[in-house]
Amino acid sequence: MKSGILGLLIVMPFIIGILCFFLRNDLVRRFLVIGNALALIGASIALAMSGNGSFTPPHEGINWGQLIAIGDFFLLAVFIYLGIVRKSPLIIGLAALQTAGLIWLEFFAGIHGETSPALYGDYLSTIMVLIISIVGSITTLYALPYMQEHEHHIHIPVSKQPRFFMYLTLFLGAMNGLVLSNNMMWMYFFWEVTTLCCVMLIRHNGDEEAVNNSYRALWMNLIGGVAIMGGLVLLHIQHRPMAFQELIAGGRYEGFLLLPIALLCIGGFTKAAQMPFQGWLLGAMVAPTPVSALLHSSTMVKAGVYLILRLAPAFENTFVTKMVGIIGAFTFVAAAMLAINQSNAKKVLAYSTISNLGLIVSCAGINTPLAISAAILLIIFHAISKAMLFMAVGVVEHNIESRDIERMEGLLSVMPFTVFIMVIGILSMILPPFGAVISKWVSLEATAKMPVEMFLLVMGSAFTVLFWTKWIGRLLETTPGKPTPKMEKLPFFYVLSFVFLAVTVLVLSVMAGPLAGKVVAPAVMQYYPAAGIGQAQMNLINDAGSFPVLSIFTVILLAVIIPVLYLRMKECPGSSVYMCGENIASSTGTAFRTLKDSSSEMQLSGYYFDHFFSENRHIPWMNPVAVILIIVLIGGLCF
Amino acid sequence: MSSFDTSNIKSPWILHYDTGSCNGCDIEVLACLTPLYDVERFGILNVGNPRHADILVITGAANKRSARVLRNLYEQMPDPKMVVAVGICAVSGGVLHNCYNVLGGVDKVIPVDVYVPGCAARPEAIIDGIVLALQKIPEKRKLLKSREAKTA
Amino acid sequence: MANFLGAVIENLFKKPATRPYPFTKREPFKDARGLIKFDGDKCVYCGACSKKCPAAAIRVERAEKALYFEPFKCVTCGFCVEVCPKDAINQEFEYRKPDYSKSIEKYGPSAVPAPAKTEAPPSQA
Amino acid sequence: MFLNSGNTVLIVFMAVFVAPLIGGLLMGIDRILSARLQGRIGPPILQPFYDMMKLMSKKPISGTKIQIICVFVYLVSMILSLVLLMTGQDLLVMVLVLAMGSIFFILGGFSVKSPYSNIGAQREILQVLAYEPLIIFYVVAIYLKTGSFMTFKVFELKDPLLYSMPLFVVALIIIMVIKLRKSPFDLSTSHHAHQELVKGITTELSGRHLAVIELVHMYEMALLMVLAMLLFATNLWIGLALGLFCLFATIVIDNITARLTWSDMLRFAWKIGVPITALNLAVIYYFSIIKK
Amino acid sequence: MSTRTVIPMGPQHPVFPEPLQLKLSLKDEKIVDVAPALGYVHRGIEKAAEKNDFTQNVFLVERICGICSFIHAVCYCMAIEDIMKIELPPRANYLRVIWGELHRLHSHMLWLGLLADSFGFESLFMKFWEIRERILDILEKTTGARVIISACAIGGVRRDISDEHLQEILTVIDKCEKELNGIIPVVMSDTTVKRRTVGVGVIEKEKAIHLGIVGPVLRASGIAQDARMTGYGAYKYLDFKPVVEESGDCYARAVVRAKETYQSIGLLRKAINQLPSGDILTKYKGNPGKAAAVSRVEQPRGELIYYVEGNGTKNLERVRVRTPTFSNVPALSKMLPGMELADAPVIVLSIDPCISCTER
Amino acid sequence: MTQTDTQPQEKQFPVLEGAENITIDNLTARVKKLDEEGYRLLTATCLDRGEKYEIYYHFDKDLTMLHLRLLVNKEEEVPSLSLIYLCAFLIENEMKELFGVKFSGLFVNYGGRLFLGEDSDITPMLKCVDC
Repeated sequence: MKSGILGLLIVMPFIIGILCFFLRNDLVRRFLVIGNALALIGASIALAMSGNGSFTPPHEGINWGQLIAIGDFFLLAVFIYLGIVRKSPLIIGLAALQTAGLIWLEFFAGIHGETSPALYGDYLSTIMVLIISIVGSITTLYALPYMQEHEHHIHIPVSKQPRFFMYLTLFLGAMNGLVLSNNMMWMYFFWEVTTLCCVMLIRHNGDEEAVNNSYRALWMNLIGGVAIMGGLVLLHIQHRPMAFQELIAGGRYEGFLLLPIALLCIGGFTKAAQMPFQGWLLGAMVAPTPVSALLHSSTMVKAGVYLILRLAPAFENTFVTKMVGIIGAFTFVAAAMLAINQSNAKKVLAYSTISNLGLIVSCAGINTPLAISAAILLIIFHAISKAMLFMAVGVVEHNIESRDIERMEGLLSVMPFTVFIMVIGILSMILPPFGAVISKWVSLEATAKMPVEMFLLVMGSAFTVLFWTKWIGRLLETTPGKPTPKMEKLPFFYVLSFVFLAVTVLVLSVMAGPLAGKVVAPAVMQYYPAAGIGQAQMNLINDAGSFPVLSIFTVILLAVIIPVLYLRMKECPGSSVYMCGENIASSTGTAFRTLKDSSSEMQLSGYYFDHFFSENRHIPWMNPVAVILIIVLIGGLCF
Repeated sequence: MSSFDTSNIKSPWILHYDTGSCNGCDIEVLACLTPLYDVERFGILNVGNPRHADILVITGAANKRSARVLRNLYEQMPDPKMVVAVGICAVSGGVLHNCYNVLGGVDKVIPVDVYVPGCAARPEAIIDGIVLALQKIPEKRKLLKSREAKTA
Repeated sequence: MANFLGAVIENLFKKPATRPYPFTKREPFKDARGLIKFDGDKCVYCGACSKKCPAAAIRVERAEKALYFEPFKCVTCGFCVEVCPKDAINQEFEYRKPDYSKSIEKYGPSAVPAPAKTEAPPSQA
Repeated sequence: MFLNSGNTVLIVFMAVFVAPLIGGLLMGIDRILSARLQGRIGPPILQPFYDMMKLMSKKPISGTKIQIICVFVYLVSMILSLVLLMTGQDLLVMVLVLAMGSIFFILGGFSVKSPYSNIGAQREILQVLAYEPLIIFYVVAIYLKTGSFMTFKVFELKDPLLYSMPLFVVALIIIMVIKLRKSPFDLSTSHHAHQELVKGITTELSGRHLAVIELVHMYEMALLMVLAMLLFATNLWIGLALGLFCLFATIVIDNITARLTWSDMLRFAWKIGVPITALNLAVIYYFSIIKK
Repeated sequence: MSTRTVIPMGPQHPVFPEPLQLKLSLKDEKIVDVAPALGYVHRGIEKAAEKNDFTQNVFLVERICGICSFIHAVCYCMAIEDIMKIELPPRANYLRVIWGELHRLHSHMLWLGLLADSFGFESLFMKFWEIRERILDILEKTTGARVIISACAIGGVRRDISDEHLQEILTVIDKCEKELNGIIPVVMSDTTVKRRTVGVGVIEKEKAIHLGIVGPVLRASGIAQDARMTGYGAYKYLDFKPVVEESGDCYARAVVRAKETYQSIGLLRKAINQLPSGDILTKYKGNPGKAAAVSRVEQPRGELIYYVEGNGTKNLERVRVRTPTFSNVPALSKMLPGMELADAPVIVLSIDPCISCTER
Repeated sequence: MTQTDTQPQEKQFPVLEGAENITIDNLTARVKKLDEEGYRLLTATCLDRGEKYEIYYHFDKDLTMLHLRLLVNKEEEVPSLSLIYLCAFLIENEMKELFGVKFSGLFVNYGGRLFLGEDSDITPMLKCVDC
């Protein structure tokens, strides 16, 4: 039974991916992707039902460890090949370094992945699998109509969809493998698979920018790979187990013994695009939207935070935990600050992702049961909301041919449904009683005793509100007196994914109490003495406070429904807006008379605070600070 | 009088617009707000936004450009609304009667409820004028209601 | 900031400067230029005032022995008082009160009680 | 829990119905006091109620439907946060709900394509940005003293919070200046004629929709009073006096300063407000965490 | 798609007592471009002055601007007197100076109040206007009207000021001076006020002449130009120097005007002390002949120029009025760009705009 | 109205005392020179002289006024001074609007819609023949 489920979760996507590549038929591919999605969702739910436990794949004549090792070498060879093509000594060097480490481990140190159990599905892994399989599958479904439109838009002669869907499904399998691995060598393999998939997906469009950005993603992630390889080598040198469960159970470590764990965390930082590694994720937005949706919500970046969160019990109350907390909090503020100056919707989303990942990392660094709960809640809610937002932006981009937030002005009257979804997505990031804010509440309560992190968190939250609100403001802007817009026509899979995600985020938010009590709390209690979080009736409670989710939800719902009904009964007379008395009746309704009695169209735009928040002004100090923080992290352990 | 009527009388918010006056009446309207006359005693605020205003206080003889603005402002005021023409220019054009760009009196553009004479109209006269306008409000509200009942 | 703090606190404990206008009215100043009154009996209907009025508020019908005065056109400059050869025009100290409508006053020899409000449209002088 | 105690219904009733009356009266006092500081007599004390009644009776010329919905949500979240505060619930949740109200208010301003409403909304976000950290620090300071985010714990303390958080009185005054939109930070909208943005964020609201905003202001006033009272929870009368003192200080500041720009506001809130509160927070932190 | 905001500011805008439209292009809140639109107050008074009897015109030109009405009348009368070669009695000259300076005094206080209002300093606005009311009262006592005093006539003045009233003027200006001493420092040294005025809307000395600015704005840019120094009326007997500031920003303009209120008070004292007795009006006969005259005086806002040409009839051939604001408006397009939206009201008010003057 | 009406037009109009005559051709050069000497442009006055416009340019330096008198046919274009004195653009726009004077090289052109609206009569300041 279990092996079947795990097979479905990890191996099946690989097979279906390869099938997608070779069976170049639209209908077949469609069938395969839908089947894959259904199977993944089913398997992940089945996994969740079956409870946690370890699993080592049966030998049955296959040496899985060797297979993984071969895979590793193959991947590294691919990276070196890419480096040679690019003529980039950096990439070649980084890949070579890893190869050297791997050769040493495989041939000289003599470990062959015998650590057992190789796979271990605890609560945290199960939650991750659920997110990856459900949100990720929904993204693949969304990609079906999207890629059709996309290829129509960019006019390419031969469809590259087979390749695209291969990597997309591979990605899901690799992610599932990554979060389920107990054996670190296995984890390393899946880690590199996600890197490869990510790089290939970023360069999908094949234009110069895409290729450049894919190489940037490659070398940045290879740094993470090197850090992980370094960590593994060190672990081996220190004669310590190369399995997560044993490492965590091994008790507290001090000083030099923490170094491998710190290196693994740095690997996590690169994947989670923490500063100074944020560049690759920003560059990744050149890829088609489903890729962004996937990278930012359920896969790739989540691998990074997962790794840190997984290791968190191992570095509780140490120097590492302090630094991880600060690095995360710093990223949280810095990315939120940079997002303010962006008008490119995808870039705003990217910075917001970086920022949120920073918060999750920071929570992992705070490393109290409550903070870990906050981190897990955030991973869940962020995945759903972000996927929704990216998908909506993708649809909008196809419709208005732009990702510029300024171009989305008044979009409500053109694409009411998509905008509605987008607004729900954004509100779910910033407003109570939605999940992301509940998580933020938990994290704030968790940090209350940590002044530095708390300060950074408060500032970051304020910036977050600023850039999101600005964005919704642009979307909702309407001219009074215009008739109520009709819903736009969208492909079935779009509507399906939108509605599914929107309903999920709503339901999970309402159910935040049970979610925290029944799902998150056990995951925390597995490694910590207490859950830190609980539920009373439908409310979320912790030691310090309580969040009356249901009552707030009810009241807010009423506050929306009552005026809606009132407005339905009473049609409000539309009229022109106030423009100092010089408004004129025009087709747009927003023109005013000005000099020479001519009419001039009023223009409104959001604020971008070039002077305060521009990248040019802040990146030059933010990146060095982040590098210094990481150096301090390593240095503090070495000396 | 209903309590709504009372509140309408006790809280008149004014919007001042100059349609081409010499400034004399404008500064007298402003002077009404200052400590010596302090019309806030009667709840009067100068709101500067037609959407919030109850009483439109107009100074100046209305030329063609400002007539257009005046119409817009008047339309953007919510009912019941009152118009007070302050100063001889706004009442009838006065000394500007033979200027080529003057329409001569605000009542050529929008209906005026109270005429406040004077060149420039004294703050006392302006207060008197607003009080006169307020006295007319219950009547206006009644008229408005009956009109609404008819259209419904 | 401190500069003004004293001033506002002083204001707080001082009697407000406000004149309680509609409740207590100030006596108008002597020689204030207020509303214009005509004396229909003294007037010889020469039309001097009408010619000099900068606001064209006075119309004199010599034949009719009538003087039409539009108080809502009058700018109370007092020029008519200056030019009147017979001292038939009197400027009072009180200002003219606001009204719902623009009235016209007609003056004539005392046979006609003056001032009388008429609705006769003024000729476009 | 605290909610189930017998007088909860009474407290909720107070929060929903009595609080706006008190808030309105305070607004009336505010206006009279402002007038007196300017050497005027000022309006009757019930003026805010007259204003609201009048606005209720007027025929609204609406902006957009979304704005009206937003205004209602603003009202409801303001009431909700007051209820949360007065029933002794989680302070941080209260702050988040309060922020939600402000965000909806801002969205309302954005939702109508009108120049001044839009710029007012942009500035309102900046105002939220300026005071939000201060409120959260206030809440965190209370947490450090009581060990809980629940408001009712404040009432279980022996010593009033004021003794250990004196600098937060300054923070409260800054919050009040910004929240009540008083000079020097009356940037987004102002009750009196506004010189830059006409009526800023409320420009397009009229009639009863504007009355809702007035009502929100009344609740807001009451909420700020209750927040101030927390500083002296052992004797609520002294707490109230403290709140009134803050209000008075706010009004005086309103009358002795010119309006500054939004960048000045951010600078002031972050370079003066935040360090002051952070200093107080650090002292509390030292004594309550490190020393123990 | 530009990320610019293009909005109208005015004609109806609470900060402008008079209608004027600025079409502002903003980036965030920074003004990048500005286009002033006029014409909301244009009446055509120059043409009406050709249609009127030249004696009626005294009342007409007064109503070009209600704040400095008397000074308009003085300038017009000076031009007519020049054409008709009328010599004024000395007392009339002094009385013109007294009323003129009273006008300057109330106008400057009004302006200081409006400036305070433009940056939202409500109580300061109230205070200035409270003091200003004293001047209006004394104007009403001496001439019979508060704002448009109609005291000037061709050949002199229409009313005399009694000794009793002269004494009252002295006591009133003493009182005003005392009260101003309390609040002028607020304008000059208050932190928040300086924050809003220093370095805002700068016009450098070199640019000043080409931008054509006049009056206090010009003096604030470091050029000592005051038409009163030509010595018209009784100014030649009153020794004084123009107030000059160097920095050319809104703060300098405020300081110039603040100092000028004191200067006016000083001039009033001197004029009242030196006031000769005698006639107040020179009688004249006939109509202005075929001649042209240019007269100029200093208004509170700057120099005012009249060109009057007679044609031998009671009507005039041409009356041309060049008002100070008309000269100052072009400078707005140089002052505003680069400033914040919040500075726009302050900058516009810093030139003390009198749109009714500008457009006539 | 009076007996002067019958006399030929040219000689009828008075000339401002001390005004310096100038033509279209040397206007710009003269004004440039004045600018170098530090004169301020006060204003310009336009008069309708039947067939011609008479334009006075008033300058000032140290409280001494200097007037330039320009007589120009109504069809002729007058060079704009707005490139020498920026402030001239408003004065010239006003003349253009109220009198119909044609200017070349106007810095900011309000197109005859500075003061008057689109529904107003044009050039209202010209002496009208019928009235």
